[in-house]
Amino acid sequence: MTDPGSARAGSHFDEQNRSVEDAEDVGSDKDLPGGVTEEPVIVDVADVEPELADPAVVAERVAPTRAIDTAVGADLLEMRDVTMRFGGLVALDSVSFSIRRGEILGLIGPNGAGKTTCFNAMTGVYRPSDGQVVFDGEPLGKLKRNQITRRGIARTFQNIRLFSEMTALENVVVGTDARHRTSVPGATFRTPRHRREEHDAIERAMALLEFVGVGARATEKARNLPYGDQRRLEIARALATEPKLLCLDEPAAGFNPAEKAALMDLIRKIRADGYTVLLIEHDMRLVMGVTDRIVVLEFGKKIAEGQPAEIRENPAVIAAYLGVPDDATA
Amino acid sequence: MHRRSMRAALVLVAAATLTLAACGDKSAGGSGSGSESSSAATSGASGSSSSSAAPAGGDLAINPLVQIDIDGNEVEASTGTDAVSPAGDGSATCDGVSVAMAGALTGPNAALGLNILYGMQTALKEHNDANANCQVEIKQFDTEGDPQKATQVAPQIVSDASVIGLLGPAFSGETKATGTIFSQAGLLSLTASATNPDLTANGWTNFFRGLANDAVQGPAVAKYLTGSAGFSTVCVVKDNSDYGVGLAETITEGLGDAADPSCAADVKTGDKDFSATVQLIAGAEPDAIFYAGYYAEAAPFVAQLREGGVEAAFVSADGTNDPQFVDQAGSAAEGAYLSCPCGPAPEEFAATYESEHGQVPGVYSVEGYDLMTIILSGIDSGITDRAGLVEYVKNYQGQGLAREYQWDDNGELSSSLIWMYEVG
Amino acid sequence: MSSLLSVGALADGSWLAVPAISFNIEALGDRFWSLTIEGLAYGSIYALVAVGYTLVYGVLRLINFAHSEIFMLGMFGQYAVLMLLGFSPSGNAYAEGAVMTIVYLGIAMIGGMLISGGAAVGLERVAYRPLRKRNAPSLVFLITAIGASFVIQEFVHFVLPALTDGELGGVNAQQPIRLVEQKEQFTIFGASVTNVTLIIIGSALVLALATDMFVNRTKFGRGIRAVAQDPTTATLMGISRERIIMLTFLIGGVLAGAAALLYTLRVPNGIIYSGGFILGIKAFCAAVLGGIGNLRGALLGGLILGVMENYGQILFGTAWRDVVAFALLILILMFRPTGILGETLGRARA
Amino acid sequence: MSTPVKQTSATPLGRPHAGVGDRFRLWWNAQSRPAQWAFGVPFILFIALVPILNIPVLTTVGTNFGAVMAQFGMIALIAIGLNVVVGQAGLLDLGYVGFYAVGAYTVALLTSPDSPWNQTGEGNWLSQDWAWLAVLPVAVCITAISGLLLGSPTLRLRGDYLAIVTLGFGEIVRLLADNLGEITGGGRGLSQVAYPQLGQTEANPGGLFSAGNVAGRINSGVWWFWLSLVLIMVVLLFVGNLERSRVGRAWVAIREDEDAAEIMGVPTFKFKLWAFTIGAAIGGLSGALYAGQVQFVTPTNFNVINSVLFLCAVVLGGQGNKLGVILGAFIIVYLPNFFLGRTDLFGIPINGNEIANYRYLFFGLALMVLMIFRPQGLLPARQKLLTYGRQLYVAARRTAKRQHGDAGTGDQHGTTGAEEVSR
Amino acid sequence: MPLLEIKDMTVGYGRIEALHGISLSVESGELVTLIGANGAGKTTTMRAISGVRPLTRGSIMFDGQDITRMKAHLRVLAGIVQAPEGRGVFPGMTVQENLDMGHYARKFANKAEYQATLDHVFELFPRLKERRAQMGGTMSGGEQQMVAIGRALMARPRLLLLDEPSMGLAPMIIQQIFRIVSEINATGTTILLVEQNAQQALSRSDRAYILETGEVVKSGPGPELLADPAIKEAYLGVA
Repeated sequence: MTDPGSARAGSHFDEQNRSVEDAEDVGSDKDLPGGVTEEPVIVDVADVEPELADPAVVAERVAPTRAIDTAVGADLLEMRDVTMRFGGLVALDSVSFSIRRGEILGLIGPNGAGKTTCFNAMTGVYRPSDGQVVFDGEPLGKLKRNQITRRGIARTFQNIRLFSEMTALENVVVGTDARHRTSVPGATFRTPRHRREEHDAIERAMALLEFVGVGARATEKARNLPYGDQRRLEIARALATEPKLLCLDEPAAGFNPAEKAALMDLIRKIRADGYTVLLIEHDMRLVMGVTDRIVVLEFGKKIAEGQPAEIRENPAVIAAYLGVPDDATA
Repeated sequence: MHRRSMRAALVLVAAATLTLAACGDKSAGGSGSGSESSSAATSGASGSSSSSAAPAGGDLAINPLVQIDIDGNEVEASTGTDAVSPAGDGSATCDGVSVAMAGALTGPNAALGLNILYGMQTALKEHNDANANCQVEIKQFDTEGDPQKATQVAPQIVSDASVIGLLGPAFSGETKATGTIFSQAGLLSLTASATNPDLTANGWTNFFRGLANDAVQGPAVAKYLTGSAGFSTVCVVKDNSDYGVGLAETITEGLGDAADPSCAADVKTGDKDFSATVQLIAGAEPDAIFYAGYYAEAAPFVAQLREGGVEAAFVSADGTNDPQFVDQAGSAAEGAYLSCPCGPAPEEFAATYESEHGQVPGVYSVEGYDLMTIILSGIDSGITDRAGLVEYVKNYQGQGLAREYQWDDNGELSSSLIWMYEVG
Repeated sequence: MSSLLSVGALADGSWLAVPAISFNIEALGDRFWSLTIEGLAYGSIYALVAVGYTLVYGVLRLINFAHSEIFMLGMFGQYAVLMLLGFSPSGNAYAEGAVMTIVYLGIAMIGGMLISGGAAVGLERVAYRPLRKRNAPSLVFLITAIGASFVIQEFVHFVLPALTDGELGGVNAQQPIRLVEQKEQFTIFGASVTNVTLIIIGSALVLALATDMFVNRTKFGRGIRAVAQDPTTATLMGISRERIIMLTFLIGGVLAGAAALLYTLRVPNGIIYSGGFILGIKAFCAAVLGGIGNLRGALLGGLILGVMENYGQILFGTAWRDVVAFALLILILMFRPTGILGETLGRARA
Repeated sequence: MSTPVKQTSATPLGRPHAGVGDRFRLWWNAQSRPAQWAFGVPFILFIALVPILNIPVLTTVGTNFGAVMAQFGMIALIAIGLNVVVGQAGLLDLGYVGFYAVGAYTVALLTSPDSPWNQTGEGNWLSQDWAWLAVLPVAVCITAISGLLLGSPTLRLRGDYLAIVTLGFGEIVRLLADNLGEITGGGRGLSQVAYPQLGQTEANPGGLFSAGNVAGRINSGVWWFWLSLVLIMVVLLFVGNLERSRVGRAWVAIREDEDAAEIMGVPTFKFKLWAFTIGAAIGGLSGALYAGQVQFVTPTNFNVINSVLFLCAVVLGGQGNKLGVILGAFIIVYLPNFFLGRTDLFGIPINGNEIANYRYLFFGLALMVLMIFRPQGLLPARQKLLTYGRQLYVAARRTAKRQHGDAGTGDQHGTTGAEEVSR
Repeated sequence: MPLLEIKDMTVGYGRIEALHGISLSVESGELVTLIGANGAGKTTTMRAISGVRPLTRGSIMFDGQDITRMKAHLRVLAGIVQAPEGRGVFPGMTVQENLDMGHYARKFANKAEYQATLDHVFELFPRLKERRAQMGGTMSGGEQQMVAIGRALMARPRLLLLDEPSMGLAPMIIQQIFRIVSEINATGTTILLVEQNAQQALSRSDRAYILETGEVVKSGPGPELLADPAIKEAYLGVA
């Protein structure tokens, strides 16, 4: 059984191959016959950069270096009546909410409620059919996806989409590249700026890997990393773009409780470092435990917004998301 | 379940095939113009170079018609009976001398190269059989007709100390690319088929052409067409090869006003469908069509011309002068005029050639034989070095099977004559 | 109008000679209908071959680069059948009467279809199935297809003559066996319509309709579409993907075989080992033009390509025919990045 | 749209052996720069000397080995350029020969006396002595521009559509060369193209690079090979610099997952265009070499088959691996020449020309077999994408060594997230 | 003997294991639910049962027959039919064609049997009858889900696998779908259901398995699990 879309290694035959179910097959080309599978290599980070042994140094390096205009608590991103239609299907129906700087906002709702669509609208994957996404005071409008990332929105993917043939470190460095300016001429002739940026990139990338806890696997190919490390690596890669807003799409999917707890710590640590976080998650314990506020979507509409405690009690949310016994509506 | 139906279909077809095959051989019915009486195949360029399939197109063959000079006037053909024999007097002595042959021996252009090579081998056999003390060797070098490959082959030829003369290269393109190499090495480069006129204008003192070039063939044929044949409008069609482009240019120039520019057309080597060109020509209603190119395109072209209702005479040159042309075009080839700087093969030579190589002589086989004979006679005269051989050829004068050979200062034949053949 | 290409005047001191291409619009106008009919005939051959590319692409996302060789084998197949029937190669057309001619043509076509269909299925088995088992990336499929293309061509070039005592294959084109002599039947708008054109367009139309019906109406056709649209779900419905793939190759091959006969009617001298290559590329262009993976797109693309390049070669000169074809392809893809009809056979989901 | 994804942290199934190549790579990476030079320079010197060492069996019989190596040098350049496009950026280009043609024709048009645009000779600005060298950068620039022109409208297309459009472009270039006869000479080609004028002597009036230089073992082919070797090294240096930079990482990211790359802030279109342009420029460079060496260009040398062969060189050698594609180029060029004119092989008498006839049959079979058993090519890609990554690789190797020394701690993968996060 | 019995099933994607040896069984006539978070391995389980994913270890028995190595399309003939996650409606086919895909592998004895089956499906989903000629791709999520289930029923399954039928549907439609699922089960079709909507699923199923990170962590009768506080907290978000 071959899914054509799983042919990643030389994927000249691109996106249209990739269908929803193929996402599950990301790893299926791993064991090409004759392919050399590399030995897992553990790098002692302290061996490469001794100062990274100190968590404070790590946190400092990871922290965003740019000044952020918005004051803590002010609106960083605003969804203004965003509607999204695909053919006849209305995926988002006039959704409005805002994310405030410095908070962890949870976005929840049943599968297919429009959370990911919402995400895609924010990161420029889709353009809203109606309404506006305003980020840091500016509407995203017709910005390209890479420009939006440079404006300061970064995301992870529900189905891990790492650059699987690159090492963990290289993956993160691709993220840092978003902030760098050398292009082909600089790189070809190794100008001083290029060297400086490369130095910075590696330094920061190592710190980021250490920060999310994948430092020891820096030189291993992303596809060879254990699942949990891949998830954390995605977060590191997104953080590498120095976002003002970090969007996490179901980062705990497939985690066991211990891993979930560690992830909660990590999310808090990220916020403490100066980032704003938007979290889409199914796991209620995690969402309730880590978020400051929660927005609930259902069937493309916002049905509730508030603090975790309020949401937990909200009857509409209970009905829609947590499910009601048959007799309740019958 | 489709497997079963497929099997059924197979059985059905097999049965049908058997039944129909039993009905016996079909014969080609007369199409339009009935084929005329047979004529003996004694033509120079006659014979199949590769296929042993049944002779086609009725009994059509390419027969020599007339020999003409650059003005299109008829010239008495030399009889060829007094031709110099490669055997010499049988008393030659030499040692470790070899002659190189460079041309396409593999690939799509191999047929031409092999014609020359086989002609050379026929001459060599006669020589070596007669001269026990002078066993000359032919060294084959395959250029595939590709200029870059030729530049790789040429140094190999030059650096082989035993090679004192070269017959080739076969095509004009590769000759252009390698001319300097041979000229610098002072190695005799005697071509039996490269007809681009520019080749002798490079100041190479080692280069000799064993046949008339396109600058002769073009005007000669053109004058013949407007003169003896009496055509007043001619459409010149050319392919995109070096050869076709060059030939078309000289023909058009020679035809002067007779060349109708409105139906001058280009085709590509490899094309098999010429309907647009046929329509263009049908609209122009010319007396004749001159095609500058090779038989692989000429055959379908002439067939489609006839089907398209164009009855004008079809004229082409040495590239088309191949039995394959007649085989593939069938009755449509009938009456076509084919010029060639190559001479017809005398019967005796043709018989020897066929017995040795399993096929009748093709275009330039005779030239291969004649030119090899010249080199061998040089070797027999005691020449063992390259410079000597160049000098020998420069001063050579003698009769060959095809014509008399004598060269001017540029390396062109002193008297360049063209043969006209007719398919009939 | 006189010279199709003229060099811009090399004025004194100006070193840059600029080529100017002139248009022969007059000729296009004069012969518009005959060009259209001729183009349609040619286009229907492209269309039939294009179906093979498009179906395989729709189901496997694979450019079957060797499909042109399948077509070429079809030409030899029908030729061999004619020889078995007792015809010997000749430049002249056989006069057998209309009924018998049609019978012979039918048998020859079936012969070509069998050879091509069989070769296509064999190719799939030998070359592609092992790769699918190994989950190879698409470029690997492409390179394998190129390798297979070389092998088939060289087989006909060198091995086949040895096997058939020089009757088939080799460096030269086969001497034609011509069953139909081209004759004008009637005229439309002053354009003559020949029997060959009629046979080509007629057969192609029947085959195209039959294929369209097969894919859109029958159970097997539904299977093909299902695998193209969603292979995983198709498997869950109890469809054997392997069998569908085989069927797809078979249909493509069979149509290529039919196209091979039609092509040799039109171009009797085209039966040569290298004779499939350019036509294959054109047919692939046609498939992409219509929207690769889309059956009707391939048919439409073939016709458009045939007609447009026929106009183009009159407009700009015969030497520009292929340039017109490729330029048209590039232009259309600029404005419709997935071809004229898009990829409906394939996964049309967002 | 929600899809469950791969399951939780699992232990890698066993630990396979690292191949010889990987061991070599690890070892190589661990060497200091001077040590690398100490090994590398003699090796390159050896390669450079191969055509004049006259190694039995290796040296071709029917063709001149030096000239074959010269062609290898050109195709190797092509392969490196195409590797940037196909191997690194993952853009399938079936019309790469078009760029080769543009490069060759630029040189020919500007320096051949047959061309109406000839700039050499009396009263023109190109001096005969420097013509080739002066035109070389022009050819590279023009080819780069042609890459840009082709790329900017077409790179929005994806996958197969890009493939067929590039194929069309390659054919259009060849057909233009063929049809614009007044300028390009059409099928007659352009002859007497300029070449580097160096080392003219009495015996060698054309200089070292003239086709006429066939005296001795060091003939013009060898000189051209050396020249292309130098150019290959320069190009490798630049391409290597690019690979180990933001640009190379962007290419690999685009190849792996274009959308993810875009979302990570990679201007994908811009970098795809760069890949195309750089690839084109390298192809043009090779074309300029070709024009200079053969001194004669005709359209037939630039047909689709050659495009396909170039692609084969890349895939055969191992796309994404620079040394691999050079090896692929060697195989593509060398094998057809190997049998030509050979009458015996290891003492066994053979008819080389007869075998050479079947070269494409064998070539096709070899391609099919290789793709089935080694789809990643002879030398699979192991790109390094970081400029200052060396210390890391060294550190990794140190730890790896330590691990091997102490088997007990070797199996610490699959540690839980909690442990690692808290470390 | 259970209709479906899975023993120690391990499924991996390359080097990463998705299921670490799960065992479960479904008795004839039962409605069994598999509950788990995203990424817990539910869909992988379903795919393995349908034969789309090969097992690296373990076995699957169906109706006493070992089908571990049986090809996917033969399992459909044996009676295992799935309405896949994300519905898998063929977008370029009409509703009728989609339904007909359901009995692709299976032959009906006669036209009447086919008609009866079709009528049964239309009875369950009257809406599909109205929309027979509509293209699958243009339908709403709920309608697509109906097509998916109806299509599976056309194969007359002995074991119906439903993968997240409630995904992305409005509550009212979810209710409707679940009601129909119960109805189908009531007419004698054994059902293995995968759900995230634990409340609905557990309350309707005979038994349930809780799947976490590729392992079965708990199992028992549906209502019993619904009352389990740990389950409540983890899957219902209610402490």
